[in-house]
Amino acid sequence: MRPELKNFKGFTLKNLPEYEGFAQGHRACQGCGTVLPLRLALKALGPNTIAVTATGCMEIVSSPFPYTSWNVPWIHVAFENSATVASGIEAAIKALKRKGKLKSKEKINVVVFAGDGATFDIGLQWLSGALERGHDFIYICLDNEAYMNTGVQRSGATPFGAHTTTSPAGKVVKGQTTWKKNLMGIVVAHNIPYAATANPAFPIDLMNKVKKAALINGPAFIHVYATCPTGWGTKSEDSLLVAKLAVETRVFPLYEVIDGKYIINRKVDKPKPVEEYLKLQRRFRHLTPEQIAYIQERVNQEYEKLLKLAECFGEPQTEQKEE
Amino acid sequence: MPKDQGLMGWKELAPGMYILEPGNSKKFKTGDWRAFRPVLDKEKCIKCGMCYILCPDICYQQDQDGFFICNLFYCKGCGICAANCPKKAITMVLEEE
Amino acid sequence: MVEIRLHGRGGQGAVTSAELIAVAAISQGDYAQAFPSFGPERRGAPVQAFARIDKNPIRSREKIYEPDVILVLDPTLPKIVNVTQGLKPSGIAILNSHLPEPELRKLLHNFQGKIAVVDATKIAIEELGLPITNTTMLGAFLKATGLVSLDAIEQAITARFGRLAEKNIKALKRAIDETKIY
Amino acid sequence: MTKKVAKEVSVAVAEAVAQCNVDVISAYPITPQTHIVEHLAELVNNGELDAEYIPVESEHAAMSACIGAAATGARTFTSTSAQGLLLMYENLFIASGLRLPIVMALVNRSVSAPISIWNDHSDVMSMRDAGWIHFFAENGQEAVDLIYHAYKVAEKALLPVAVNIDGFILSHVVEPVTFLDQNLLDKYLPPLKMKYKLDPKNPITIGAIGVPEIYTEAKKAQDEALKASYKIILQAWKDFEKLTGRRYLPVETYQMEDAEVAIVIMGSLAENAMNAVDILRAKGKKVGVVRIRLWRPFPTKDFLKAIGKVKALCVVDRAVSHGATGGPVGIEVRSALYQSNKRPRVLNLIAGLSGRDVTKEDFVEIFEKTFETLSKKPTTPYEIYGVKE
Repeated sequence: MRPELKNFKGFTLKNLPEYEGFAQGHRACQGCGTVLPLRLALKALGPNTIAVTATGCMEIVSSPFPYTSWNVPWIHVAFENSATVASGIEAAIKALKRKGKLKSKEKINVVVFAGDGATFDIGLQWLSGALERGHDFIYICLDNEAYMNTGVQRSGATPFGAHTTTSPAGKVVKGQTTWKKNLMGIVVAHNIPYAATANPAFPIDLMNKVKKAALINGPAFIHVYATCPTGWGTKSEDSLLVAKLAVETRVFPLYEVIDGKYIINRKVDKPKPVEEYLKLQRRFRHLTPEQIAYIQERVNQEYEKLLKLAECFGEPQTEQKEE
Repeated sequence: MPKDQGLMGWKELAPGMYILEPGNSKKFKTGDWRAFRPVLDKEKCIKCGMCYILCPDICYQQDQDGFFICNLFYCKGCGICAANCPKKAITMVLEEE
Repeated sequence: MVEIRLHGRGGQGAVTSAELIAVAAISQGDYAQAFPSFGPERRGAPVQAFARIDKNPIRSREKIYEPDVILVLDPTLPKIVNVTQGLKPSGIAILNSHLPEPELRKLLHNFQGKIAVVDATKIAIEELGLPITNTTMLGAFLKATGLVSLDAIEQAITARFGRLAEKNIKALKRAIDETKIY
Repeated sequence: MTKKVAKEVSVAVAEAVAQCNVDVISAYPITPQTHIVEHLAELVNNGELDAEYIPVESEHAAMSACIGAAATGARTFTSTSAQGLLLMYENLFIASGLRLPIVMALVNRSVSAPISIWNDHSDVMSMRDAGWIHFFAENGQEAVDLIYHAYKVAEKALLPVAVNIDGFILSHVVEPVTFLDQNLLDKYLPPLKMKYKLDPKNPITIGAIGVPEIYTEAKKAQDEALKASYKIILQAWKDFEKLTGRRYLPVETYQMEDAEVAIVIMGSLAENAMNAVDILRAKGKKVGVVRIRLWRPFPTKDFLKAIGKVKALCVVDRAVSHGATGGPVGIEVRSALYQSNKRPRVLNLIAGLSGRDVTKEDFVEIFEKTFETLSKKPTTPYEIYGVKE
């Protein structure tokens, strides 16, 4: 285990911090499953935090002048470069502390919130550079699987078959034709100390992962499955139900990679069929049985791969239970 | 074009249009986005706090008796609390009723 | 103002020579400039570097078209480059060569002005173990022009080369002795 | 005052930056900027400069990191050229819009295509409207001094400053420079103290959305800040003169007292123009040079004063503004003249693109062409000088 995590007990529903880094009155849609993990992450990090946000829904809903929903110092610069803005902040903190110009005994967390477009697509180079340079920061990708802020256009994170406004379910081509980019694979290839997947339907697990990411020295990355009732065509009250099904169908497995070691946090031994997950979302309603079968097959394969990784590069399983 | 659509004079702005007051969006009411309102059945409630932790709009706060109460100034009526309450203690009721 | 053009091959240190001349001149209280021929430098390819020395501040941002001095570091260059192009008739050509004067004048398109010659390649191989002639040729430059003092150039070389300076200064001093002026 | 030393201008710039005790440097290599950032990396790795050097993966990232660091209260530096500047482009507007005192050495180089590494001003002209303060250096000494001034001004005005240094013909020249004594510099340039910055003790929001109800006011405030920087710049130069005796003005003049014809130019090529003035003055011609040192905010009054009573001006631009009514400086000069009663003939030449030499002899010819405009109006709003037909 990383020495930084030695004294970390973990959150439970009983010992949650009262602190909120994100304020009410934000303009996220009803049932937004993207702002929820953002709120939870800030709750886990506490007030000694500086946040950077990429252009996207979370930036828009949190900062229409003169209002801000941020209780922590916050900066938005552009779409693609949040990881590098965070690099600059982290370097500044380091230099200023060393030179005695910044007096702070506690560690200041530097955290990035960026959507899938900002991470998988336009910002991948910036992310790669920041991970490679080893800055001590946390990058949280809130992946709602398309460019929601601009009106639901496809991204490299959009799953196979999904209808978006630029991968429409047409008469000939039925939705997204490519498989979701393996971002975790890319991130893990940078040999960073901590990478994890998380999901707001498992809020305590998510908060614990954010806290671990903050405690560990060096770059940490959390790929958060984030739902979007508006873009996906789900009922707002189903936002977290869909999120839960993503784990239970093995579509989005929960795991950590600590120093290259894979740990599956929730093994799904008896997965539900993916169709159950797909049918709740209007973006998949055009899918043919063949397409659904293909998705099922790929999901099985990907999960098998993950099991193998955990087997080859893992530690004895320590399953966490969500309360 | 109608003149003077500005929110405030340019001299009143902090440099770079920074917002100096943290979390001031809490002055902004989002409760009027709501068509349905969550109603808590205190008989069924076990005070687990699931509604509190899962609310995207940070509406729930614990009262003196330990119940988590929804702040309707902010509640957008998404229904996540009702859908995820382990005891089905929350029901969504049409605002008009 | 004296304008100097250096000819060498990429990697032979022509730019360094130009810089050392400027550094030495400035350290002895003169004004000077040194600059390379601007652009990507490729090892082996013919290159030029430039220097200007004056008693007054220098105000100029153009290449040197009519030099007072040319300093040719490589003996094979006069065959492939017109090294005396633009050289003032009153100017001086400083060459690295073992050839006799008449043959050199032929190579220099019958340049009639002053010529200074030293077999710098031989000296460099003997003193440095390498055919890198930039510091050796500075000895010829000193002898032929007297523009910078031996003391100033020694200091410049020491600052630049550290522990390798001694050998280079030795080669330079030998060149001062062995340079012939016609 | 320290002694005159021989330095390559790029190295001198790096040492001036180090003297300013920067906290964060972030840069990506591009010719002809490289020697500056290489030397800074060396200073950091040798422990001679206590700073974080972020070796980023692109120029866009270089400016992104500077924005993050400056917003956190660090003194920052970057440097670039040409394509690198264009890759940073969107961040240039963000740096000024967010009022961050970043200093950049912009080693001027032509913009592709065709790809070219040599010097002109086409890169900087692309960022003319980005809200930065712009200085243009004539020589190595100015490049060094302007770095000191840049920090002083940036941190007072809360605006980014670009110090423009001609690529190669200035950046790669070894020449004598004098560094300011460190004690004097520390007096001149106090440590950076940002009133507003990213600090958990006082959480602020930087980069909020400028809704239509506020964007106009935000831009007005920014524009006024840039205009107001003029006084800050003059003060910084006055303070510097007191320390060093070296005098800096927004617009410099050479032999302008009785000049009938003048060349207007920015950057180091002004030196060749001055040499041409010497040649022509020896023949009794009343010619002079006006050199614009402060490009943004444009010093209209200083410029109008500098041109005196000339009958004809030749604005020598180092960049093409395709489809416009002149080169960028030419347009600015004509616009400035319109604000006064002065109506000299204006010839606008674009010269010295991509490192093409403009020698003193060329400038003599340019003066002669300008004299011709006294009897015959120029037939085109601008022309490209020295182009082979």
